[in-house]
Amino acid sequence: MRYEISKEPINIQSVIDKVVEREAGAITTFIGTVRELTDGKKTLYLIYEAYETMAVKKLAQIGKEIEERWPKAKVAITHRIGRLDITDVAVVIAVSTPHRADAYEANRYAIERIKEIVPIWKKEHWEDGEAWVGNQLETVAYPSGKPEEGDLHE
Amino acid sequence: MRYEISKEPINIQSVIDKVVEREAGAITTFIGTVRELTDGKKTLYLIYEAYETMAVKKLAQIGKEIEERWPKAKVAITHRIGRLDITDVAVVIAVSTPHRADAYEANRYAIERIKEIVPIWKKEHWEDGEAWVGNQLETVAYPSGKPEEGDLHE
Amino acid sequence: MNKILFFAHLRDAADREELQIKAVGKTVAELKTELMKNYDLPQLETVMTAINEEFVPDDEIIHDGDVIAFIPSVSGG
Amino acid sequence: MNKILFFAHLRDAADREELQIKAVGKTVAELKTELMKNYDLPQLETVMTAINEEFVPDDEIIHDGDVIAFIPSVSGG
Repeated sequence: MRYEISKEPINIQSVIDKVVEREAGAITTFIGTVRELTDGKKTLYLIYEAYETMAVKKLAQIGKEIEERWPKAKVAITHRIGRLDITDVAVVIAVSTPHRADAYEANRYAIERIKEIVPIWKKEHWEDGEAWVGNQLETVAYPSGKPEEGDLHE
Repeated sequence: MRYEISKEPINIQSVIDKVVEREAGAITTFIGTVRELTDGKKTLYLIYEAYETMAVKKLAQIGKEIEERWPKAKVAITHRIGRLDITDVAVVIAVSTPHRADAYEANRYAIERIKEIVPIWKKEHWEDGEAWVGNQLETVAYPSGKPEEGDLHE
Repeated sequence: MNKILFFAHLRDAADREELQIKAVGKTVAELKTELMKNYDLPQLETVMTAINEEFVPDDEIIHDGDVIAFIPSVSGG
Repeated sequence: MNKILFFAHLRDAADREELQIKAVGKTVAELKTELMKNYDLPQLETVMTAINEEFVPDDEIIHDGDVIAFIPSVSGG
């Protein structure tokens, strides 16, 4: 199970362990944590929810895309859902490759794709309210019915 | 102690813990592991040695360079020395930043700089011999007496 | 019959997680129009849609038993 | 007096980790030439040098008590 949605805190080492390979010289991880301030506004906590079965499929698809683009790459991703407090770990992406440049690039690719195609949503809770994050006016059109690779956002 | 040379196996989580920040939304790690094959040749194990006191200073210098280039970045690096077997962890670099693009770039900068300025050497042991890795003919001249930032190698 | 799934702010707006309706033979676009007419939903035209957990374009035809999920802008990571 | 440190293949070649010699007033380049004459060492001209744990150029003058380390191509990471 290299792709998981978890209701429990993520054990980072166990995600890393899934990509250890005798042929790998480099492992990169990306750890997404809950940040206190976004655009100057103070977050109290977040709620993540997922369309769980589809989310696992889409994480696995991202892993497959990476293993096709970066031969010998090995990928594991766990995303947490439920309530997360400041500094809690929301997502861990581990990528191993024989050479380090690939490990950085492939890992970066994974987080960008997660933000495009994996059905997970977060609701921010502030002192004075709460809201689902994202483009709720849905003003970005996806003519093909799905996000394209070019639709990368920071 | 965010910069360490260790004779014991590295606890990855403890390196990550040093860079957790309420203002950080992203933590990247680079984990350098001992690869079995290099240029088709089978490694049995490696010995790393360091000029320990200077190595710690140079790791701290790299951290300072990063914190100047990427404001609000926080860095921790541990490099292991002694005998390492295949898949053992030689180095862990953890970088936290408010935004993820910086966390990847700053982390990559750290490993490239380690390979330039930190006095650590590895000796490869194969079935049929052993050798210190690197440019032992010392054919690369450093006119300023030290490596320049442009001298990046894969 | 078809199961329709709502998530995030769409679920809040629809005030339900799912719905059973007969959508067989319709396109996704036609289903969206119908749902907006019958429920207090925000604009669905540009919301992504998945059938049986795969993204589909708006002209996809719905078959019996298909599970249709509306996927608002995702915000994982 | 000055302490000279050797590492990696330089230590293997010199067959010792360190050396105490008087190098006060010499430049690093002069010290290198002298060491290559007196010990069975590989080319040192292009080897990096640190004095008191900071890299220095070859024209740096050595002071009393300075610790001079020759730093072969590093291979950490």
